[in-house]
Amino acid sequence: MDKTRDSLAAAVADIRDGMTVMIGGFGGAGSPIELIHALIDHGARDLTVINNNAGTGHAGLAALIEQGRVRKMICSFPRSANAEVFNAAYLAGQIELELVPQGTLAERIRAGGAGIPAFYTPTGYGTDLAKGKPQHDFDGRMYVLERWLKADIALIKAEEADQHGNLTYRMAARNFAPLMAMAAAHTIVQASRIVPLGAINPEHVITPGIFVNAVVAVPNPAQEEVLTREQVVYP
Amino acid sequence: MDKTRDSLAAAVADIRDGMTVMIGGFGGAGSPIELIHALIDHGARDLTVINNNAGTGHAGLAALIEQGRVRKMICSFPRSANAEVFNAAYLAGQIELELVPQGTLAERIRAGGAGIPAFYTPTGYGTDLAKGKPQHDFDGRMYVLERWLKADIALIKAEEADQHGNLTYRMAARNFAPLMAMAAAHTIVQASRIVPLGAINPEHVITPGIFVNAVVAVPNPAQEEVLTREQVVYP
Amino acid sequence: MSTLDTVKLTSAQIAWRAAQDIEDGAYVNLGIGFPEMVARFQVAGRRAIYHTENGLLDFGQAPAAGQEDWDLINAGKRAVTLNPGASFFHHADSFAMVRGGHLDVAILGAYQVAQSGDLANWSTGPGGVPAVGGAMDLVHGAKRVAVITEHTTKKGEPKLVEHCTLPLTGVACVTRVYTSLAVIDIDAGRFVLREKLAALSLDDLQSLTGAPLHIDTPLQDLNVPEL
Amino acid sequence: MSTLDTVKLTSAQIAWRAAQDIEDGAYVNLGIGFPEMVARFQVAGRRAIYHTENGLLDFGQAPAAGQEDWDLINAGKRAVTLNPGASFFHHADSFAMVRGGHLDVAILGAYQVAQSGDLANWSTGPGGVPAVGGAMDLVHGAKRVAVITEHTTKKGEPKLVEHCTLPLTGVACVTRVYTSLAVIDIDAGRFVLREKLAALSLDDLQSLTGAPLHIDTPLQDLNVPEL
Repeated sequence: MDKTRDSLAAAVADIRDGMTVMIGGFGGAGSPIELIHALIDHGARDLTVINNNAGTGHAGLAALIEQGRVRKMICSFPRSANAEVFNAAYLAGQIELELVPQGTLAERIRAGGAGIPAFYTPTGYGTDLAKGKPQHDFDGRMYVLERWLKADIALIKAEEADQHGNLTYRMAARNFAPLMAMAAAHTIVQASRIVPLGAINPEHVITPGIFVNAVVAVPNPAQEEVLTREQVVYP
Repeated sequence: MDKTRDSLAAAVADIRDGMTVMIGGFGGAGSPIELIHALIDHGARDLTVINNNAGTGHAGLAALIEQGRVRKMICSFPRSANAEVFNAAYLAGQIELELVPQGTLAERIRAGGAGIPAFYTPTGYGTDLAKGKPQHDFDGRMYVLERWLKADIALIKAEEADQHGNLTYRMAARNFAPLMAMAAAHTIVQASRIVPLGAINPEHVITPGIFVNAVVAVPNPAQEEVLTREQVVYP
Repeated sequence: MSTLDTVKLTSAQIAWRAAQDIEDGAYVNLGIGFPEMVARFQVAGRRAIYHTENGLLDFGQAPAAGQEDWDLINAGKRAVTLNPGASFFHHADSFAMVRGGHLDVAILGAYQVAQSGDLANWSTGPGGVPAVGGAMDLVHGAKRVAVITEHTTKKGEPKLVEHCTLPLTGVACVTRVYTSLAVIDIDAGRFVLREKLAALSLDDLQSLTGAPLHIDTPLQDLNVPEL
Repeated sequence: MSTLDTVKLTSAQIAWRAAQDIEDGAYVNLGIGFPEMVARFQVAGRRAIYHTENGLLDFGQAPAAGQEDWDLINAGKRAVTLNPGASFFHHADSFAMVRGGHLDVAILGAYQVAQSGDLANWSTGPGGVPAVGGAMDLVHGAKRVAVITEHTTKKGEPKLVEHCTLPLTGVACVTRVYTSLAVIDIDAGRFVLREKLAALSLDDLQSLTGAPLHIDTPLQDLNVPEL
């Protein structure tokens, strides 16, 4: 019943080629840099990656793309500042892109975690991003049917974790992480601090351990925004 | 921008006959007894009430029903121990009942708050409670289409509140309250403690103030389970 | 069958048997009433984490009488306590755990279980006040949905049947049934007998069961301690 | 129209004008880029609460240079600070606030706005790397969706049009447009002029607008301070 792992390498050991991997984070906040680098070292390829963005600079998710490991990105906003790696790969036809409105992306992931195979949303109705999707009138307004998103793996950056995988986050680094932890078959967490069972107030747990499979301590995690500004290149 | 109200009577003053009222709580935990009693005193009738249960004893929700104010209950489990008031009203044909599986009830309320007019769920498929509802096959499994639930009013019991309506709850008294606060046009909160703005850690806010319209202090709130055991009758 | 009452398992023994199949680290929901008894028999050295629909994970046993805090209850409205590692969450998150398939095991009571895995456990039909609670969600939630039940009704009628005649809770959802006489899996629309009381012949068991019992693997004795 | 550049509002002035319509206590989402400027001009004595898609309510101004915490950013990935009363939440809750109609106002930029209220602000068409972010959600979320924009493109083409020719962000969603020349409401599929710069004739304004301007109420001057 102890979900802690001794190393990043051990935590990502079961990721296989062709898997779908959700990666927490919005911009640099919440991006699990050390887990992504462990995944690069591990070598899995042909991955489908779900993240709000598509990485910046040359570390973290951008490095995973630069190493040619990502077949397809599902995201809402790949065209960030300093997203040259994704941009180049996309324009060269080396990576597939499924563009999803941000709120629909969040809700599809939540639906995946909550056992809701499909839901109607007003978002995207009448736009190119709703083309080919079923539409329905409810109470005189039109909605688009969206499907759940699930993943084989979620890589998550947390602030505190206990050995059962109960998690807290740090400020706006929370973003997609609680949803992805729900929607992945196997959720791997890097936590700045591993605390004793019971040390997290039950009222303050954001992700209950039921959604978490493996936890590894990364005491002073890198931050994507800082790495990008410092022009860090991985590996 | 100060959402605090001076009295329970002021907090419930705008509730009108015929409204739909969501009332937080699961069993006795989280039932906003003082707000319900203020609603009884206020006099609104012909209400549709959404709650997991249908009250126990002769105080709180049971008293509201006993006073003949509730036209219809939407709930998952009216037949609790000590639910004689609802049982009698129902068997006498004096109150309408829409029975909803508990998880579907929670999800329909969340959908109402999240702008999702309808969603598919496996729950209830093939049962009497899905009769007449659209069904759909996703990936070889059958699901039932369920509609959102919204309300005019939510009555919520919180532990801490600040003047912007940021809320925390007490243990399992949380249950439906955060969802109902989202799904009602006007959310009225009784809080055991009103604390200064900024006193609730932003990481620990459970219901952000955007979902709250009015807050009234009720320092030592009654608990339905205790009232029922003590055979308290209201009014 | 006059000896049935003397050989059949007590409720506690049925609960004990079900508890043996709960793995270390499992996330478990026990239905209201009889299934709650399973928690008493957690196997030594294993740590299961109990989920309750009303927004609480990892609750512990009941507090001493007089020590109840009625804001700390389970779905059966009984007072509980917290284990280290407990967490609170709202109802939508609680049923996301259920419907999203995050529970390892749900153990429920039953009026009837059909050989298809259909379960009827929420209504005995028209009349009275209906109530459903979380049962219809739970049967579509857990990775493994098990039932604990007397093998027959008080009148001696089979509870394991070809087709449920009572209103369904869920379709094709139950995978194992622990009864007062046997342990039976549901596989491909058939009741597959895994264990039965040694004191009971296969013919006797079949006569108390409303649909054919199949045997795929060497049949085990259902051995349960005195409790 | 050579004088247009001398009379038209600056970006700051457009933002100022939009800020005048934000009520005390309003929950507001400002789109990435130009709309973020509106927060600078909050009317004295009013307290708006700013929402950002990445899970933060009631953030404050940017920290001093060197004081940034990059885990505390807004949707534009700029470092922000917290006001007393702030809260964090995950992305599904954040877009529940949006989609569920809990925001009072969303103020967005635009490539084109049609008289129907259709908005195009996410894509200039095929080519390059597409990106949508939260724009398509925001246009269906807030009780009031406003646009701030130059009245024409840099080439002098109308941005207020009969029908959008660029890919849509949303259908019939915009209700008010604050431009460098005027304040225009969208009502029943028409542009309804509310305020215009006094230095500009109605004919000149119409010639810079791609669909008819209607006048329902006494026309006001668009008065904005030097900023």
